[in-house]
Amino acid sequence: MTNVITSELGFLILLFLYGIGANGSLIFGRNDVLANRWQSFSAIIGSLWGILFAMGAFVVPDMSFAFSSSISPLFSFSFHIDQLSAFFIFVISLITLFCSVYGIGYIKHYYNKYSIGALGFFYHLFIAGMLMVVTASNGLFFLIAWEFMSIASYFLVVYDSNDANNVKAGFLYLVMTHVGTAFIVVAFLLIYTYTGSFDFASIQSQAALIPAVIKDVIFLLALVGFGTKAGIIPFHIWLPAAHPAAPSHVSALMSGVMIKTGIYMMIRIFLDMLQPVPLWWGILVLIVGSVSALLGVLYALTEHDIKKLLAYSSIENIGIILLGLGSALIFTSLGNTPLALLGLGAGLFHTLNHATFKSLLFLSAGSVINQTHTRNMEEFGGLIKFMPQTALFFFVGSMAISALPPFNGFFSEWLTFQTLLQGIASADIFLKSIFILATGALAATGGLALACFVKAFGATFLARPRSSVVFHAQESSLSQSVGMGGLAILCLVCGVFSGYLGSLFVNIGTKLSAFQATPQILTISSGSTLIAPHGFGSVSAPVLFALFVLVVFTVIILIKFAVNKNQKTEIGATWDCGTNLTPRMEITSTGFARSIILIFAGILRPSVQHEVEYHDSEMRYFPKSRIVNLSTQDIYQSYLYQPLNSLITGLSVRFKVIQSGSMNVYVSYILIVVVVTIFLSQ
Amino acid sequence: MELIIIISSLTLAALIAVLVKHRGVIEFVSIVAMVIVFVESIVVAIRVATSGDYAPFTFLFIDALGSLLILIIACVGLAAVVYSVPYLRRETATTIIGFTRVKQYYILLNLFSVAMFLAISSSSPILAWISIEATTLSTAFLISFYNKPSAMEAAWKYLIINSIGLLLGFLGTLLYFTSIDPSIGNGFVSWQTLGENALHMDPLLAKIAFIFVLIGYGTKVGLAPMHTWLPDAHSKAPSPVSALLSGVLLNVALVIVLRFKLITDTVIDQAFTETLLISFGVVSILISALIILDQKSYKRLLAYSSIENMGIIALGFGFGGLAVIAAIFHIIFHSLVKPALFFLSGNLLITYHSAKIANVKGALKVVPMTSILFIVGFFAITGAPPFGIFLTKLLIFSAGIRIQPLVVIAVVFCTALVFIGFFKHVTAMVFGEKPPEIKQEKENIWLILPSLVLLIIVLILSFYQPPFLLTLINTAALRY
Amino acid sequence: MNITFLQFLLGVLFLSIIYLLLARKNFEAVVAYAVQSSAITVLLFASFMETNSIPLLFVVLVTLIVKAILGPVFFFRLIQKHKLTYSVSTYLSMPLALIIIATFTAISRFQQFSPLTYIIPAHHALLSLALSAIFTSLFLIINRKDAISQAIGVLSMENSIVAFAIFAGLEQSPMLQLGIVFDIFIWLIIATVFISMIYRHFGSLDTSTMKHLKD
Amino acid sequence: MVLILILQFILTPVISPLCIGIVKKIKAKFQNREGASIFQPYRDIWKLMHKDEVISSDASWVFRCAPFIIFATTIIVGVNIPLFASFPLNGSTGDLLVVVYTLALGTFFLALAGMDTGSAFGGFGSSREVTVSALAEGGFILSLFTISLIIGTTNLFAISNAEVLLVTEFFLPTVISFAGFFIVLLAETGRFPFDNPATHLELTMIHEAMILEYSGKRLALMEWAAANKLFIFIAMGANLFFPFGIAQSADIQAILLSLTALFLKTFVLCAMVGIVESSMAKSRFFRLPDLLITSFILSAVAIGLVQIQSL
Repeated sequence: MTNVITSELGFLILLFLYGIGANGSLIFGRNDVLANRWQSFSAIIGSLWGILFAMGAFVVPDMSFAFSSSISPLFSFSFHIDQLSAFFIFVISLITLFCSVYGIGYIKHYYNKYSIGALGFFYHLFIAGMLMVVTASNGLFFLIAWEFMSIASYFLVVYDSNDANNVKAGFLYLVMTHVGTAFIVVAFLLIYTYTGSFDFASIQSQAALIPAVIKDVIFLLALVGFGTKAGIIPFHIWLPAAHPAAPSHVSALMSGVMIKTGIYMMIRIFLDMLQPVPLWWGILVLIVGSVSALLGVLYALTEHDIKKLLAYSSIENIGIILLGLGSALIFTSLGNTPLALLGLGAGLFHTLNHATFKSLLFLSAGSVINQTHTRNMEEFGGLIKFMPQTALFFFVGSMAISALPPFNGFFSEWLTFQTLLQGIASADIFLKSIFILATGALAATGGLALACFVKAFGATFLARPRSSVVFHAQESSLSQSVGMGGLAILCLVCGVFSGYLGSLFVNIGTKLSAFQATPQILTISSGSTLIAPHGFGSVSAPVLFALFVLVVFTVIILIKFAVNKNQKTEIGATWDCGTNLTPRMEITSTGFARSIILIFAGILRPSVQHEVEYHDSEMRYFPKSRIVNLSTQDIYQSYLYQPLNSLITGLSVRFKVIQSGSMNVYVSYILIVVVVTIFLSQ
Repeated sequence: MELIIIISSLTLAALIAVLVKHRGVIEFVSIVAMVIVFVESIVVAIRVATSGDYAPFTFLFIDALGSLLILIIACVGLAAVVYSVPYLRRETATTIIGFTRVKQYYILLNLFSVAMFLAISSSSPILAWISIEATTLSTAFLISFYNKPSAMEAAWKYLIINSIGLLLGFLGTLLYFTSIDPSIGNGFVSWQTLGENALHMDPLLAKIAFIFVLIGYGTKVGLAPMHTWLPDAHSKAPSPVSALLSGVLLNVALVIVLRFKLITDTVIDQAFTETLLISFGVVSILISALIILDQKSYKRLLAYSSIENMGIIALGFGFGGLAVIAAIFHIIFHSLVKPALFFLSGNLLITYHSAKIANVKGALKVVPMTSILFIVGFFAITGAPPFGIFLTKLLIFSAGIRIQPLVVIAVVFCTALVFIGFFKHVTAMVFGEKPPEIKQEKENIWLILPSLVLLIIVLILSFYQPPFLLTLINTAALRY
Repeated sequence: MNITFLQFLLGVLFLSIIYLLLARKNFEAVVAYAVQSSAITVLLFASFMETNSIPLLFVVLVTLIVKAILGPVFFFRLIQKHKLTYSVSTYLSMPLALIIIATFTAISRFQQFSPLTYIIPAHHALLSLALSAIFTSLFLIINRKDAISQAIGVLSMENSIVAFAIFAGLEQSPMLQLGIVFDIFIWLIIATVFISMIYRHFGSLDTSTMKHLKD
Repeated sequence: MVLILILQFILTPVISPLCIGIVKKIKAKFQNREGASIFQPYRDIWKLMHKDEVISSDASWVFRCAPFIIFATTIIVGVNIPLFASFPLNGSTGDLLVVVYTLALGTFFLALAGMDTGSAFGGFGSSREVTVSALAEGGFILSLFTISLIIGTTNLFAISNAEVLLVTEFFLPTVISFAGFFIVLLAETGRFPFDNPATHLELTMIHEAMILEYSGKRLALMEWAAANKLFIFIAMGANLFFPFGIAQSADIQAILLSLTALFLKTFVLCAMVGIVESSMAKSRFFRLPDLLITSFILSAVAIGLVQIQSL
């Protein structure tokens, strides 16, 4: 059975399953419940099959198969599944499994508002598109799968089309992705000019033909193109607009997995295809990574819309992954392959971890929004009493994302720290300062992420409800809790068994052409402990977890029984200097982040508006109500995208003059063209 | 033989339309004629695919590319006629269009199709010129169908500019005749004879002749500096007519330019003609990309996107080699998707009574089927994966990057610009709140069917090409 | 047929185009066009005299009827019906237009156009004059704002191309020439119908008012 | 061997209140008043343990179990750092980053507990705490990295095992990174320039604001955890930067020697903290980032100075 699953047939069946899912949900479009059930179950079966296939494909040596198409020899539907794509298939299917389980409960609130069939149709196409992106091995086929994935996800972003700014977000999203694809198309065309073909395998073998200057241009184009999809800083403005607009189980999938396809292709091109890599590539990726990490978490802190906060924190985690990838690139160009493998391992491990805890956070945020029908954190508060399970899952997710020890976030960040530390040890002073700044950025990001998720969890779940919206919130349905629960357990499991996963990432790395020549087998994990090379440091997750559990229990037992025999605890009101306690007394999420915003005022450019309403307008002494609006200016919008937009529209207005309407001018165009071409042609 | 049937059935339909008073009969006759034509064109295509070029009479000659175009004309023509029946019914119901106008419409439509078939299949360049002139004249009235001042203005500009263009083309064709001594073949010269003894033509003269032909027929193709009539004409004409105009007529004129290119290539090396095609192609893509960005009416938007696609096709033929096959595919896909989009814009016009993008809001709620198809058509025309245009564009660019890297990079970003502009207008129209005064009524299936069928054909063609079509395309690509 | 007679006919053609450019009244423009097309028919008749093939004679007759008689009659009826005596003004003033015509004649003598004008070396002068006639009639369409003069400009351009063809010895088979003339005839009918419709819609034949179809 | 392990477990909770007592005694001496005895914190904790408890109605399970987890984290960190011996744990958990991020876990729960009761004080207390710890983390990690870079490993026990760095040529980086570390110590444990532990003035208090709502045994645990944290930082400062007298082998005589060395070093560091507290005023909240960024720069400079020929 296993060799059936892991053969070509297995992959085709996987795509076929999603195909049925898509068409089935269209056919059952009329009846909402049936469509919902059909699409969720076919997605679950598909993802289970995907997980089995991925695990199988991991063991079996690489598979590549192709179907030629009649249009032209250059283009063929060719797939190549090696360990790297198997890993990404595993991540995609894993997250789809939990999102689909969650979806069963979540889609209920879309009944008879929108056509569930369409949601199912695009959902399945979106996943199929992602699977094709990570397995395509022909440039043109990859571009088709890439565009296919973006358009399917566009329709999902625009699904809730009653809300005008969803449509605007969708528009921004597809425009940015399309411009990114234009960059990628130009990059592939440049590769084609020198290697003569679009197949990844032949490009890899003839990479030497590409002259150095062109290779740098290709690198920059690919970085911009895939960076737009991954959401690195200057090209990230679509991400906080698009992800919150999509239905939650889709935005979990988009944030958790779709961004990673950009990372996948960066690895595939930089480490696999254009192999002899100059040093400055890695440095640029490292700088971009640290900038994205730092700015991502700062913008997350300023947000009071919960899904936007999570979207910005995706940018931060993408930055951390790029730190790992950047250091891997630097070490490959320095020839120090063991460290490069460590960096790559760190990046891949963080991809897996981020996929798990980010989708967990999005799903739990989704069920919160589902109950309260608003995304504004200022109106939440005290939800832990109404939705205890969702609160617990969000709690686990925020602990994992702030890299706190027992959970998986810590161990991938540990690996990244180890790579950066080894980088600092490198001789060249310029490189050392870059690594120091990167470590500083990573450390600061860790701290700020902690602040951001304390704010998110505290403002949403703890203390008293800040508005009436919270009172009629009930616990999310069974399927939603199962979906989130699974992800929470996964976070813990990935954390505790990070040792075994470590060895997995190493042999992913060795398959890439960059590391083909590694003589000695490097181990970044033996048994259950993660080891940094050159004995730099090791941490064993199970021992740590056991220590945690042991100490916490001994403390509780000691305190509960040894000391506390006759004390009784009574429930009283929170003490607040004698005044009666109103919800307005609690700290709001903006208030919480205010101190950090003022500290980083240079970057964030906060602007504070006060609106004061007085009892009687002439005598301005007794203010009736005061509204403070703290907002940060989006510098990218005003300094990069607005001028670009006005430049293009200005150009197009000038060009419209050609169509001035007067007939005589048109005829004079023809006369001029005739005379000019004849003169030029001699 | 089949060709005669094609032409005769259409002329017969036109004749009957003139005589008969009853509207139903006219419609029925034109549809039947079109169906016959469609069947015949398939027969012709298969015959050409199997037995090479087919020249039944002295003055008729069809090569591979010609038969492809005949197939396209027949298919789009059939869709146009099928669409115009319900379209005109709705038009006569609402506006002041009388029965005489409708009668004129069908007569001219049939004459227009006859002229196009003649233009493709005529063996003599002069006969081709005359039939193209006939297409201009027959469509002049069709454009002024609504006899509103703006339609009149569009028709007059269309007439004058196209006549000037065709006169220049006529001068160009005449210059080609210098290579033939008038004694033989009582002055009847066909493409073959021109091709054979093009060698002893003075190269400098061949250059100037090709320039006149390219600029002359270029006005009919709508290449850049001479495109000014196209947006006015296509936006003011009734939708089925503008569908035929931009879907098919542009390609007919392009084929004639390509036949002349074939002759000039024997006289002087290919570089001259290719640089000309590339430069005109790039200029038209640039101008249409920028003007699409802020358009007010969606029919003009479609017209500009035709200019852009013709630019890409010209670029494809300019790059040569692999790009020629891709360009031919592009012709097929474009001439199937564009009419579908025009039919859908016709539906929008009927429901919203205004061509302005600003007045069309919330189409998804008012006419759901049309707007879904409109979005699908939009993704097809600007090149989105499931449809073939995405691939053909990529193949043209990949063939071109080696010859003119900078040009190709500029064009890639221009096409992205077109996507953004087009997409901005489509989202503005489809989403949003339904304007109050538009009442929601059931969509007439006949209005949607033609475009649905066309889009399905495009989808099928992008993956599976019937064998005879493939041979046709490859033989055509070898020659040009 | 000696060269001088051909030159005389071509001179008539060129002068009629210049007169069209300067004409005040529509009536004069139409008369100039009539003179021009009769010059072309005489030219055709002259080439018939050489080959004296009967179908060519038939073609000469048909062109005489269509171009020299029917065209002007249509335009006259149009002018009477709508009383459009005065033609609308031009873009460029008189002297400037003349300068441009001079430049066109100079251009057609340039080296770039030499392959065109040396098709038959003997007729070099004639061919270059015919070429400048084509360009000037194209300029005529650009310069005049009046619909009738634009239509006449197109017809005169067609006449000058036919003249160029005859001088360059590119005779067509009579059948095709007949087709071309028939085409011109239909074009004439449609042009007159359109001009009357424009008059009905816009009140005047001034094409510069037709500027609504902007971007 | 088991005895040493138990000693390692219980040493931090036992000694930490003593440090608080010493610091308070030194401050009192500076204000030339007698001040409570150095064992007063033990009595306070014992007293609080036996008092009744009032928990706010708005509080959730986070409020209830936060003290236990925070206290547990301090114990775990206490186990993971070299107090007197450098051989007990083979390095499975003695890693530098584990220490940093377990402390961050403690701050996470502390901040959440502060917010849970919904009082204004708890809210802005945790907001300030979280801001300070976020900014301090950069300096904290980099200063420890300097030492681990010199010795070549991030395992704390191996670091303490190496020979004393002051005498080797790495004198300057160690001193600079210790200065950075000392600033972080003051920040993390909420000592003077960052936060005044003694006052309940809402304008200045950070740590006190968060534990305002606690009473009874939970307050005792919180106080104790804060004391543990102080002792942990002092022990790390002492044993990593100046590893005099760390017992390499398990014989009794070396252990006793290292314990006395430990007491001496803690006393010196507590004196330093006390002197800093009484000689310096608490700086304004928005001046703190400049202080923390100086600590970050100091550690970055220190790392820059470390030239490693190996690798």
